[in-house]
Amino acid sequence: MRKRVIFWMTFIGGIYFFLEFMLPAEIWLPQSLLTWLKGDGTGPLARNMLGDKGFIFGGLHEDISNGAIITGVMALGLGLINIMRLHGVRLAKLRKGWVHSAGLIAGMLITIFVGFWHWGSPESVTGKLYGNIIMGTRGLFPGLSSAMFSLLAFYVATAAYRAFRIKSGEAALLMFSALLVMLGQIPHGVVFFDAIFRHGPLRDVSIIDIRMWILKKLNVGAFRAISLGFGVAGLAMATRMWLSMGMGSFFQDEEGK
Amino acid sequence: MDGWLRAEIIAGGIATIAIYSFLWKENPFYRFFEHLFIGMGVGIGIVVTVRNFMWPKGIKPILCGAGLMEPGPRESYGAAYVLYLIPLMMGFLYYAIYSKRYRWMARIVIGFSLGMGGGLAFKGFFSEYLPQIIKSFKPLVVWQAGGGLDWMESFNNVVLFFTLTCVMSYFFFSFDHELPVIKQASASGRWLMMVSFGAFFGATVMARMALLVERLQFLIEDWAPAALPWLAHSGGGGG
Amino acid sequence: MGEAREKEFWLLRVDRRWVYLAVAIALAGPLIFRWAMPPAKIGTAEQFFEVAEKIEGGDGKLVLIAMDWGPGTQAENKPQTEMLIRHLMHRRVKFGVISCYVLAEPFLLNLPKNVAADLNEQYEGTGKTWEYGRDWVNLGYRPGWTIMVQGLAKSEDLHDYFKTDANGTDIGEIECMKNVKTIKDMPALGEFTGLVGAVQVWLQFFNRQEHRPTYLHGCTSISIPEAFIYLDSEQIAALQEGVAGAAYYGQLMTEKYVEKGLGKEPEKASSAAVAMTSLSVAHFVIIFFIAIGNFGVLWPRIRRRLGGGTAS
Amino acid sequence: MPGVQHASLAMWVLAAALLGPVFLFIMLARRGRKLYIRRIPGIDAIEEAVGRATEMGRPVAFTTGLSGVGPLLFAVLGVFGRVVQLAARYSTGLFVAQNNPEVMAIVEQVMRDAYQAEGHPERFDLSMIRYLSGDQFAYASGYMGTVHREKAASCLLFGHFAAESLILAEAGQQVGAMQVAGTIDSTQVPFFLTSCDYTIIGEEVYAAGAYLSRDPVQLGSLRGQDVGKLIIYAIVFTGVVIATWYGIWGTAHEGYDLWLSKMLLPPPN
Repeated sequence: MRKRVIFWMTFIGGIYFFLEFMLPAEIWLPQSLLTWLKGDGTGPLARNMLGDKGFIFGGLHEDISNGAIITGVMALGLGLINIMRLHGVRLAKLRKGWVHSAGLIAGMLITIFVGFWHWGSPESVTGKLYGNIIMGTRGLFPGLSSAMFSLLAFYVATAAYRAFRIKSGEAALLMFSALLVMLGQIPHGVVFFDAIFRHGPLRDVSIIDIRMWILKKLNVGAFRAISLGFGVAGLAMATRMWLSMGMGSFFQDEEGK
Repeated sequence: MDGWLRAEIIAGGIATIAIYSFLWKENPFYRFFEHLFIGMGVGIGIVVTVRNFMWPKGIKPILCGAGLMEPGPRESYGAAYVLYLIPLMMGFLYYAIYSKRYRWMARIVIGFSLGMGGGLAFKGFFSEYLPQIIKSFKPLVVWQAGGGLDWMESFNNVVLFFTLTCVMSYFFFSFDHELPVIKQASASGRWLMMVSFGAFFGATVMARMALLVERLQFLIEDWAPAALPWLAHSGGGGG
Repeated sequence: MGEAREKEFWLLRVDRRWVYLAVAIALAGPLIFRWAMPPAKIGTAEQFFEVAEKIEGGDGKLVLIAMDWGPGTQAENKPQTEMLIRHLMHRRVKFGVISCYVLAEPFLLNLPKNVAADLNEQYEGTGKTWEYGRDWVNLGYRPGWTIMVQGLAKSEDLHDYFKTDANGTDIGEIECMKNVKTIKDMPALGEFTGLVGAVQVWLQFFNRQEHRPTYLHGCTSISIPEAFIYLDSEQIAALQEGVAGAAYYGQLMTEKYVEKGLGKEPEKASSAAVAMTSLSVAHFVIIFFIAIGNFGVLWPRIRRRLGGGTAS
Repeated sequence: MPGVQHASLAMWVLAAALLGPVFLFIMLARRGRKLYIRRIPGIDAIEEAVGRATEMGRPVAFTTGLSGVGPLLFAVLGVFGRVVQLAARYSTGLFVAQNNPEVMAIVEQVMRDAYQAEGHPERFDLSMIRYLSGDQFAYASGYMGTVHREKAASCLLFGHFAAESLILAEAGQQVGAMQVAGTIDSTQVPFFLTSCDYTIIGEEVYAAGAYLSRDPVQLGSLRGQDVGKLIIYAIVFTGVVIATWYGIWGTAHEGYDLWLSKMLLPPPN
């Protein structure tokens, strides 16, 4: 029984979005029926779901998508609960690291408080706290985000140093193409390359062209092939998900026990 | 400088330095800001979702639809918007996972969202991959406008087709790769992928470095004068 | 893994912190000391300069500059935008800044203002001045992407479409907007972005059958390959490639516009040239470490060859 | 080229052609037909990674990255299920970094079920699941800190990743963890290749679940997908042949100009 309920809910979850795409924009109906259905043209059906030629299946698409998002958004509280269970308990029992847990919970509660208090009046103190200190372009949150993001500048360097070594064919290929591209994107790399290959068969070739060729031509083929592969796999997986096929491992219920 | 702006810059700078302190090693200063960051991230997620979505697109339509609230100017909500209570109530089922007895009910909403993911994938597949398939229809022989073979363009198209073939053959799992043709094609496919990945790595280096330049510019040009004014005074004596 | 590393040649196990330090010095050094290498020649930047040089200004004409970038890509997009703004100000071509990206708001306000302040200082005493309203207008952040751009292109009365500038002043009261009524009064569009799909929106919708503005585009280094597709098909007339393009563009402008002996000469190297120097040095640092690593791999083999099998 | 709004007749046919073989082979596999699957380097390493953590008495870090609820998550859960199973069996420490509450709910279900099925429900602890906010970089900072503090012995990164990929992978690298990553984001693969011991690329992630579980449904589906890819390849091949034919005769037609393209994606009327 439970299994059947879950199966049907899963099916219902998918059927609308499946049909909305697979059916034509307007499903043809005879004009007489259409006129009769429309009536005086002010009813909700006539306004949203009946076109000039027929029935518009996706007439309420925006509202239905909205509803679906509402369900998903409701899960936000799960995150809150997870955090309170982990950090709230640590703080309450003063376990190791409680100071940090306190910081986390304070950061969260303060953000929520100033985010809602005086909502819509950015000149108030809470508005300033939210709009400047926390969310201002040079404030805490963007600062933390940009700083985290920019750590990548250091990490690409260590990753390149560690991995780009002529130890295997693959590593060597990675290295050579990365080097070509890197030299091709800094002006002084271009000068450097031209100076080395002033004579010989490569004298008419610019490294800029080589870089563009790799990025525009070679990459396109490889990336496209990869994505076509997982595209097909994704479609198959999606269908199985929708029809609850082979989901045994995730929905072996406590029911049987 | 306005006091709030100055506070904003000082706070942002300290946060930046805290993150960079991790480069030396994991330390309490970093750890504090890491936790603060997560806390603010959760808080902002809730504030933004409620302010930009849940209230205007969910709660407000329900309240207006039920006649409990006056809609704003240029807004109108029919009584049908009360139906949004259904997804709202369904969302509450997520919280059933915290009850031993009703835990199974959470699977209803989880199943619903899995099913939705499945249904949406059809549009995703065709709108994303069909154009890619069509863009691959390139002639292997291209003539120049005035006659004569366009070597470069033909070569490019041959490379594209060859790469596509080899890399796709690498991703066949249930066929025996011992067949010499397939074996060589899939091996070349792997090599071609490595060239592409290396190139992409190289291409991102500039963008990543630019991010750090931005942060350093902020620290040097905005933060240092705001947080350490005496530095600016002693340094900029001439101006 | 850890045990294996112990035996590795020291060039193969340089501590990661040294690498970090080298990157930090390479990037921060030029920024702190405002050190700039002479920018290398870039073909597209020259083209950009020439296209910008030919934009017709004059009364009733307004160049639109779309700044669709925020803090995330400002290191590259900001110098690019700044160069075009500087160029237009030198040429006295009036322009408006606008953005579809909410995080661009502070830059819309400050970037033209700072350039104007810089120029005013540079030309102090010569009688040349630049001011808001007369030389440029801030049209602010406008949400809606496609819808906004489409509406802008179709509008028959831009005063009615915009209503006010970013400060809330009525558009009709702004001097440089006075005779600008439709998209036909906009000879060119400068679009700067690091966002995926932004330039496509402007390319597709910012035109009319009877009028296609000249498109100038500035992209971040990571999206150069895509941008070239539009340059090759002549959908865009000019392209600034990342910060490198801006640096060379700045050089061209200094050659043409900084009048020697007139007013105060700019003391500082352009911020684009400085940033580009940082980035170039950092690239060489990475290449240097890759070289070290490979030397570490090859050295034992070389030594074995030279020393005739003494190495274990 | 027009955008794709609604399915055309060709798309119905294509969908049937792609999914038909999947259903067919699932049916055959259920009836007991043996299906071959080639060795995928890296997948064996997943079990090795859990073993290593068990020996060292340090935890395994698993993350689903930025994946939302969708087919990819489902594929990743195939791997995750196996990891949890082993961790439950050998009482290996485990922490799962999360950034999407909906995914977290599903992950929790899978974990509970796996511990239950292994007969050790008491070993499951809710604090194994760490919600690190929905913000990309806050999540990355939390992951980075946690991996360092808990000295993870193995890090398994599976799912959808964006720019934070290298931050996550370097964190594991810094504590000397054994790392296996799997993602369909081609743009992030290079970073995993440079920082992880094994990288599972693109569709291999979808195959991983089938490979680990040997579940007939998944194996059948995999075989069916291969046939689907052959069909896609055949279409591309035909398109190239037609375009080349036009090319040889000097009438340039390619991409959306071909009648084949118009058939697949009809112009809006």
